[in-house]
Amino acid sequence: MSADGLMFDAPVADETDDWSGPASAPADDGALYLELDGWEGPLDLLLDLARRQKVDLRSISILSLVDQYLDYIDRAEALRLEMAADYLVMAAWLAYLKSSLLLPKEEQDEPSAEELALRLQLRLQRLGAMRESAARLMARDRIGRDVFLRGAPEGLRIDRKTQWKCDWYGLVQAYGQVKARTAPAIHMVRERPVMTLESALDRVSAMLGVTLDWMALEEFLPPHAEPGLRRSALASSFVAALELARLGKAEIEQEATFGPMRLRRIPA
Amino acid sequence: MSTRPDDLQRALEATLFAAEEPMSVEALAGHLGDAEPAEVRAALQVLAAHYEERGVQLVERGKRWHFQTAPDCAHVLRREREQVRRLSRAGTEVLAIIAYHEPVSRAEIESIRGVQTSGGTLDVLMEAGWVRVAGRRETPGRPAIYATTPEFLQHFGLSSRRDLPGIDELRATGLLDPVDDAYEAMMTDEGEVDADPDNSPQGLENKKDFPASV
Amino acid sequence: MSTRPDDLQRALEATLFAAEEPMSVEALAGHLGDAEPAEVRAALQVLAAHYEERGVQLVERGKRWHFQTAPDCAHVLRREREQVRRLSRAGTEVLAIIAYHEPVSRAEIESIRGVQTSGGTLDVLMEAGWVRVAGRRETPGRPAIYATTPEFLQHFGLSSRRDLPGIDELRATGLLDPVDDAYEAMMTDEGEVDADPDNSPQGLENKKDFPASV
Repeated sequence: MSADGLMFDAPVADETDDWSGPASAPADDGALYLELDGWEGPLDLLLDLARRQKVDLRSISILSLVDQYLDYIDRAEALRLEMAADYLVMAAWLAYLKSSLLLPKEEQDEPSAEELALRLQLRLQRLGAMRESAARLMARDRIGRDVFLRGAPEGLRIDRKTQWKCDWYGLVQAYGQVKARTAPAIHMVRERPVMTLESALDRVSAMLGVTLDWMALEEFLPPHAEPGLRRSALASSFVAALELARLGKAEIEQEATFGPMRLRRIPA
Repeated sequence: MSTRPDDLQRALEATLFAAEEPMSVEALAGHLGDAEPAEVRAALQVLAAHYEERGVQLVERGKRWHFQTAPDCAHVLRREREQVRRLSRAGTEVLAIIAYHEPVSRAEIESIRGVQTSGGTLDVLMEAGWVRVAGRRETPGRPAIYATTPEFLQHFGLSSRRDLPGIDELRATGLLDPVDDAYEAMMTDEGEVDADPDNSPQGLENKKDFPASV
Repeated sequence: MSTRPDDLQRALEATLFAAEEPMSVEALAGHLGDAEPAEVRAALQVLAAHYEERGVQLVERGKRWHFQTAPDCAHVLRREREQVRRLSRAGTEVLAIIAYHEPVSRAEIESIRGVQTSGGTLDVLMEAGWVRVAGRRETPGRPAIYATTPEFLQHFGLSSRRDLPGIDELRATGLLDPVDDAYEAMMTDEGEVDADPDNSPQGLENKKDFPASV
């Protein structure tokens, strides 16, 4: 085998028992099996044919390789074997390549036949390199075939243990909240400053007695009351005004909805 | 003491290493084809001596040989990994109730908390080593009663349960603040705890908390 | 060469003997608790040297360490333990292409082989645990790209991909470069020899290049 690993004169098939397919068939007499099932496509068949030239892939004769391929396909066809389209397409392309190679250079199309031939050669080299690498890889000391792992390893075990975390404050606070949450609830209404209906009645009647003019309802409210008391007084004074109107002691006037409400005494 | 092993010794090492079961001298000799049992026995002795001081040893048990890890290395086969986890809200409450009221039955805990308590919560507290079953209440059904352990006092830095603050002290420090605020704070807390998928037992209980305590 | 192993060495021996999977230096250091990775690495080197001449060896494969029987003891073990997976020819070639070119897309594999690769071939390699999808190529269609796994290195006894047989030569001779690049390189090299300007390579000619390039 050459230093750059491109020669295939050493039979690859001997290197590994993992290798199946045509490469493992006796290859010395050049008698190929006339079937295509064994090849991984036309390039694989070409590579196999190239290997039979027993020269470095860089110095194979593309022309004779083409001849061999076409001859092989002819014979396979003569045997009426089922031909995969890929192989026939390759045959047609190689026939074209061959005719181009035989033409004088100036009559060739672009790309030149030499370029196509060189590219084909490069491809064969790459596939050849991978084929050989695959064989060398399979021949390594493989686990389960050449080297073995421990038959009955004890195994490593990791026991996870939880360390619970809780601090004193959390504990005491939780208890406080349980107690607070479940303590019997006592509802107490806060004492609020209010003006009762009675005192509003007294206050409104008394103030109505002073004048016969219309007075706005707000004027009946205690002037310096804090807001809470003022709202209570407003409500009570309103009800007082209605009550006085019902008793015929006062009349009420409102010019617009939500407008100011005024009242005045009805003289007895 | 260690010289380069000969071929028989190396073959025995490889065979016993790869074997799935201990092997007798006869089985080994048969396996190796042309080896005499006496030679095999001698080679095994040499190997056993070589491995004596190593982390792996070659031992004979009931006339069959195998490799095993050295007894003093057994701890490397089983490792404990500790994981710190915050006790859930429900767990904390149950622990507090046991601490303040022990010994206490599960039904009593539930009546104090106002919610059902999942068995998982008590399990966690017992696993943590803070709570133990302290006997059975001599009432119908003989329910188990729970109490705290010395580890509980130690963990919380208490010399005795009397060190726990009384109700009056709790009130003074605001820990008995109006129910609404505390309840709201609790719900916020629970939300965080629920996010932990490992907390599912407590998580389920949290759901129960809602209707029971409204 | 063999002195009494220290505690770390013994613990590592025991751990790797007992382990069901190869272990990285970090995993070993973590398992042993308070060991420094650098110390672990040094101890592993000492152990590997000790076992080098024995029937069982300590090897590093893809940054993970394990014990295995010595390759030259294969003959005593092989007879009853033929358990290695047989790969088809397509499988071996695809595996080699992935290993030497990784990461590589299916189209790239096919352009080297000149034939379509059946989905089953890649499946077999992935099922064996030797190949995995290593992401997607950021080109139109975003094809999946494939690479080998640590199990691949382990199975084929490679410390790293640099150990692949002949990879340096293949790289040096350009045999791992695509045909287009190789062709271009040749044209540049031979510029003086072949002065024909018509020979300048054009990337688009690929399609004409070869009928089987799928």
